[in-house]
Amino acid sequence: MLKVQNIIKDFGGLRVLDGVVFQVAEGAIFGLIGPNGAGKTTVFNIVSGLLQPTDGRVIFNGADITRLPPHAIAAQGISRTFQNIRIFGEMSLLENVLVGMHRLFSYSPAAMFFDLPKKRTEEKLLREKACDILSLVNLEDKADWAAKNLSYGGQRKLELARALATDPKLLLVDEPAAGMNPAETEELMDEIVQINRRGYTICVIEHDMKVIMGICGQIAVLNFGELIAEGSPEEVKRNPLVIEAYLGKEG
Amino acid sequence: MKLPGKALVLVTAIALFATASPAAEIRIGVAEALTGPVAKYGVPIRNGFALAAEEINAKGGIKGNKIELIIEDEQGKKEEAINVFKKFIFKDRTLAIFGPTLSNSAFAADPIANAQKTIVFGTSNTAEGITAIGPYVFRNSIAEADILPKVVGVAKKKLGLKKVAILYGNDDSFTKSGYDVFKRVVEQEKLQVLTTETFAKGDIDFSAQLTKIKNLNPDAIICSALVEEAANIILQARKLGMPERIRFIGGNGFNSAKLMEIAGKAAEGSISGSPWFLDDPSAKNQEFVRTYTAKFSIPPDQFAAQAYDALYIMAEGIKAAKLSGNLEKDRTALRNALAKVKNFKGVGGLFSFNENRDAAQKGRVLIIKKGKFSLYAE
Amino acid sequence: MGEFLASTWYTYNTLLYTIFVNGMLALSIYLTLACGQLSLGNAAFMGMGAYTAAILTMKAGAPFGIALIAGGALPALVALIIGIPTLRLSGVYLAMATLGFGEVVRVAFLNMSITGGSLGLNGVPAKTEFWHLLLVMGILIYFFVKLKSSRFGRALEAINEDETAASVMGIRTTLFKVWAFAAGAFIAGVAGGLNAHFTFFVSPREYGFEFAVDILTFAILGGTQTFWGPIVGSTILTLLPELLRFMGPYRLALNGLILLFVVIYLPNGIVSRDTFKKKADRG
Amino acid sequence: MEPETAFSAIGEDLICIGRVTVFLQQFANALALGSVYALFAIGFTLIFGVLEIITLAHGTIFMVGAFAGLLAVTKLHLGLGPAILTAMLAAGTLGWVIDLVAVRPLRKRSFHHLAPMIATIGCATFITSIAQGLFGAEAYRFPFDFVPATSYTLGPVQLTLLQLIIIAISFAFMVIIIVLLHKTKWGKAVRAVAENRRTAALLGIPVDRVYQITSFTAGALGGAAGILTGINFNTIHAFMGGPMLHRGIAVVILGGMGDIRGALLGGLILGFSEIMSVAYISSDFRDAVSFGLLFLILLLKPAGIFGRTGERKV
Repeated sequence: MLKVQNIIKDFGGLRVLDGVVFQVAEGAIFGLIGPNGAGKTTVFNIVSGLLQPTDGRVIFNGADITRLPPHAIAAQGISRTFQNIRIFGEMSLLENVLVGMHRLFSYSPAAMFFDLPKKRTEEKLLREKACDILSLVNLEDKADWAAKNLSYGGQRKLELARALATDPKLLLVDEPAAGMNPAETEELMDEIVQINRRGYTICVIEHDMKVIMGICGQIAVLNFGELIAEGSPEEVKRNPLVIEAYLGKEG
Repeated sequence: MKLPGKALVLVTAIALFATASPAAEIRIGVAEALTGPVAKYGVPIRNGFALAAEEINAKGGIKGNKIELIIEDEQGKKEEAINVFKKFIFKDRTLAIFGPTLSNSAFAADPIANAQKTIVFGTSNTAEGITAIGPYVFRNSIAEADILPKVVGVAKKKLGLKKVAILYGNDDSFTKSGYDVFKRVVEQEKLQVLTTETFAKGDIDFSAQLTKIKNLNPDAIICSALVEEAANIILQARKLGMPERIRFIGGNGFNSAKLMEIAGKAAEGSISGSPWFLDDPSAKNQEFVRTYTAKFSIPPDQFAAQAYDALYIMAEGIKAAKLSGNLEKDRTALRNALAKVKNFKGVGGLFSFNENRDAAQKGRVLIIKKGKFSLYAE
Repeated sequence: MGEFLASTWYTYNTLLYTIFVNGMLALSIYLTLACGQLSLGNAAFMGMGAYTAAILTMKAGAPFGIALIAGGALPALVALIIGIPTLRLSGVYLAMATLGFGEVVRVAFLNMSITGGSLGLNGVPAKTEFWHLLLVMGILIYFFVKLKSSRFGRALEAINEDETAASVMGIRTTLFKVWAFAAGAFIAGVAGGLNAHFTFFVSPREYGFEFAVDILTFAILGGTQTFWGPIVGSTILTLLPELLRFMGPYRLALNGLILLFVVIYLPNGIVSRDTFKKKADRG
Repeated sequence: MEPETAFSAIGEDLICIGRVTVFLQQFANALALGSVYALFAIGFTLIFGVLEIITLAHGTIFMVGAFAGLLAVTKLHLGLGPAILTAMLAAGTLGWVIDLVAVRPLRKRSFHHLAPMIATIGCATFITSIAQGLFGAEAYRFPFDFVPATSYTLGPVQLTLLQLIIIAISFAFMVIIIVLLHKTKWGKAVRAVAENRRTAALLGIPVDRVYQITSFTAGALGGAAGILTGINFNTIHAFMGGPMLHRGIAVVILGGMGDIRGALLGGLILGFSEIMSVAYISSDFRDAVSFGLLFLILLLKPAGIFGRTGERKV
C-alpha cells in the first residue's frame, strides 16, 4: 500500500535520512522503530508532505505522492498524529474531530450563508459521526470541552480520533505512548489494535520496541538515518545490528 | 517641568469658555486642529481668534454683546471636523463657525454647515473650490493663484530670470495647488523649466533633488512647500554648494518667521508673496505683532494674522446685521451682511469679499533681507 | 423632547456612522487575523473602495449599491492577486508585503488623474444613510455567526491554531488564507465606499500606514477570539477621543494611557472567550 | 528636461564628467541618508530579534532622542559628543521604561502575540502627545554652527563635516554593537536569548535582565539616530518619528527581521533607492520605487535578505 523508496533527506549539509526503503502492506500494523534522533519523525513528515525529500519517492496505492502538498496527501487517504501533541486547544473536542472531517464536507459558502438544507443535513450527519468517533476513544462525554482542558492522555486520544475523522486508508501514529504510564500505554495499544480491526492500515513510530512488539506484524528499524533491519518482530529482535545499535543500549 | 502649569492654564481656559455664558453672548464656533501634526497651523489660528475676541470684548463687545468663542479640536481629520461642525450647529447652536484648518477637512465639513444655512468662515483653506461648496462658505485666506503670478512676474523682471527649476510637495493639496499655479505662470512668463522635482510630506532629506537641480544650473528655484520643508530645502541647497545667485521663490508657505529661524542666513534673498508679513511696519500690524508675541510668547505667523483679521471681519458683519434672537433667521441675516463687508482695514491691509465670498485682497511681493521680510514690490 | 432628540441625532450621527465604518474595518482585518495572518493593507483596500465607489457615483452616475459592490470587488481582486504569492508562506510575511503594497497604492492615488492626485476627490454625493450601515453591519454579523459554526469557520480557526496540523487534516490552508484576505479586502472596500459618501471627500492621505495600524488596534484591543471583539474595540476607540474632549490638548495622551492599560490588563482583548463563558456561568 | 540639453553646448567630455560628478554626489547623499536609516533600524531589529515584538514606539524614542539632544545643547550648552551621549541616555532610559511598563507585564502570560505591539502604540501616543504639550507642534533646530558648516570637497563630491560625522558614527555604532554581541559575555547571553529564550533560561541566563539591557541599547541607538537626524536635517518636532518609523519597518523587513547586518544593508538599500530613484527615475515615483522594490525583494526572498527561511518548522 505504501512504498517508501530510497528516501534521502539533508538538513543544511547534515544527512538525516540516507536511502530509507520500506513497504507497508494493506491492513497491517507496521512499526517504525529506532532510538531518539534516528529520523523516524522525518520519515512521517516526508510521507505526510510536510517536508520534501532531497531524493527518493513515496508511492501510495500505486500513485507517486512525493511532492504533493499536505492537504493533497490527506485527500489521498493518509492521516497522522504528532509526537508533540498538536490538537486545536481552543476548539472543542467535537470541533477538533469536525476539522478532521473537513474533506468529507462539500457544502458551498452560499449554502453556509443561506443556511440551505444541504448544509444543515451535512452538518447534522457529520456531527453525529464525529460523536461516534469520539466514543471510539471514550471521549464522547467531553465533546464540548475545550481541547486544551483535557488530560495529556485524553489529548493523545483526541488526536487519534481527529486523525481517524479524516477517514484515512493509512494512519501514521507518532509515538503514541510518549509520556504515558504503562497502564495508559496498554490501553492505547489496545485501541490501536481495535482501530486496525476496523480496516485501517496503521504505521506506528515508537522508540521503545517492547511497547509495540506485541501488536506489529512487521517492523523496520532506523538508526542514524539508515534502515538497519526489517522483518517480523522476532526477526528484528534477533538481528545483531539491532541489538548492538539499539536493544543493547536499552539493556 | 512646564507641563502641569501649562496644562492647568489650558484646562481653566477651556472651563472658562464652557461655563461663562450669560445671555447676550454671540456664540461662534472655532474648529481647528489643536492636536496632531496639523496643530502647528491650528494653534496659531486659535491664538489669533482668542486675541481678537479678547480685544473686542475688552472694548465692550459688539453693540454691547460679547463674543463667546467655543473652541474644539478637529485633529486635522475629516470625520472629526464633521463631528465638531455638527456639535456647533445642532448642540452649541453657534451663530457661525470658523475653520477647519485643512482644505481637506473643509471639503468634508463645509457642506454640512452650508446645508444647515450656517456661515462657515475659513481662514486657512486655500484649495480651489472651497467657496463653491455653497453660499454660506466664506474665506479670507487668499489663494496661491492670487499671489504667485505677481511674485514670479516681479522676480523675473528684477532678476532677469530665464531658466528655473521647480520643486514641490506632491502629496499635499496646498503645495500641489501652489505648483499648479506656478506651472501656469511659468508658461505665461515663458520661463524655461529645467526640471520639476517633488518631495513628500514629512521628508527631511532633499539632497537628491537639489543635487540634480544644482547640476542643471537654473537662475532660480521655484518652490511650493510649507515652511518647515521650505526652510530645510533652502538650507540644504546652500550646504550642497548651491550659489546664492540662485534664488528661491515661493508663495504663502514661505511666510513665517520659522523660515529664518530654521534656514538662518541661507534664507537671505528668498522671494515670496502674501498680503500680510511679520515685519510690515504699519502701526496696526506692529500693535498686533506686539500684543500677540506678549500673549503667546511666539511671534504670529500668517495663520494667526488671518484668523485675527477674520474675527474682526466677522464682527463687521455682525454689526451690520439685524439680529433678532431667532438663530435660523440670524444666521441668514449675518450671511447677507457678511457678504457685503468691503474695505475692512486689517493687519493684512484692505480686505473685501468678492462675489464668490473669496478674499479680494492685494498680495505683496516680499524678500528676505537681513533676517526680516521686507517689501520687494507692492 | 422631539427637537432635543433630533438635534442630538444630527449632532452625533456622523460619529455613529464612523463607529459602524470602523467596525467593518475591524471585521475586515479580523478575517485575516482569524487565520493567523497579519494584514497591514486594509487601509489601502479601504482607500481603493472609497475611490472606486466615489468615482462611480460622481463620474458615471452609478447607483449607490452598484458603486459599493464595485468598491468591494476591486480591492478583493487585487487581494487575490497579491495574496497568492505571499500567503503561501506562513508567518508575518503578509504583514510585510502589505506594508509595501499600501505604499504603492498611496503613490498610485497620488499620481492618477482620475483620483484627483493629491487634491483628492471632493463633492462626493451624500448617499450613505444610516440604514445602509445597519444593513451592511447586519449582514456582516449574520455572516460571521454562520461562519463560526460552519466548515469554513472551523478551517480558519484550525489554521490559526496550528497551520501544519490543519494542512494534515486536508485543509487547503493557502486557499483559505487567500480567500479570507480577499474577503477582508472586500469588506474594507465597502466600508471605504460608505465612508466616502458621508464625508464627501476622498484623499490619498487618509489611507496610509497609520490608519492601517489603527485598524489593527481596533481588532487587537477588542480581542480576536470572537468577531464581537473587533466590533467592541473599534467602537471604544472611535468614541474615546470624543469622550476625552474635556482633556483639551492632552486628550491623546490619556487615549494612549487607556490603550496601554487595557492591553496590559486584558491582553486577550476586551472581549475574549472567557467573557462569554463567565456570562454563561452567571446565567 | 534631460541634462543633455543643459550641457549640449559644452561638449561630450564634459557631459560625461558632469554625469559622473552628479552620480558621486548622489552616492554620497545616499550613503548619509542610508546610514541614518540603518542606525534607526538596528535598534528596531534588535528588539524584534531578542524580545520578539514589533515596537511601534521606536519612532517616539527617536523623537525623544532628538529633543533630549536639543535641550542638552540649548539649556546645558553641551558639545556634540556629550549631547549625543545625553540623547542616547535619555532615549535608552525611555526604551527601558517602555519595556518595564508596557512589554514586561505582557511577557509572562499567554496572550495575543500582537498585544505588546499595541501596548507600544499606547506608549507612543502618550509620549508624542506629551511632547506636543511641552514643545508645541512646530519645528525646532539646533543652534547655527553647532557643528561647523565645513564642507569637504573630495574630488567632485561635496560632503559636509556633519555628513561625515553621521556616516562615521552610524558605522561605528553598528560595528560596536556587532562586536559586543559576538565578543562579550552579555552579547552571547543576548544572542542565546534571541535564539531560544527557554533554553537560555535553563542555561541560567538572566533572561529578564537581557531584555532590559536590549531595550536600553535599542533605545539608545534610536536616540542617537534622533539627535543626528535633528542636527543634520534641522526639523525636530513631536511628530518626526512617524515617517522614520515607517521607513525603519521597511528597512528591517528588507534586511530580515531581527538581523543586524540586515538592518545595516536594508538601511543602505533604502537610502540608495530613495536617492537614486529621484536622481535617475523621477521624484514623483520615489516612494513607489522604494516600496515596490521592497515588495519585489519580499516576493523573491520572503524572509528578507538575511532572514532565515529554512524548512517549515514541524
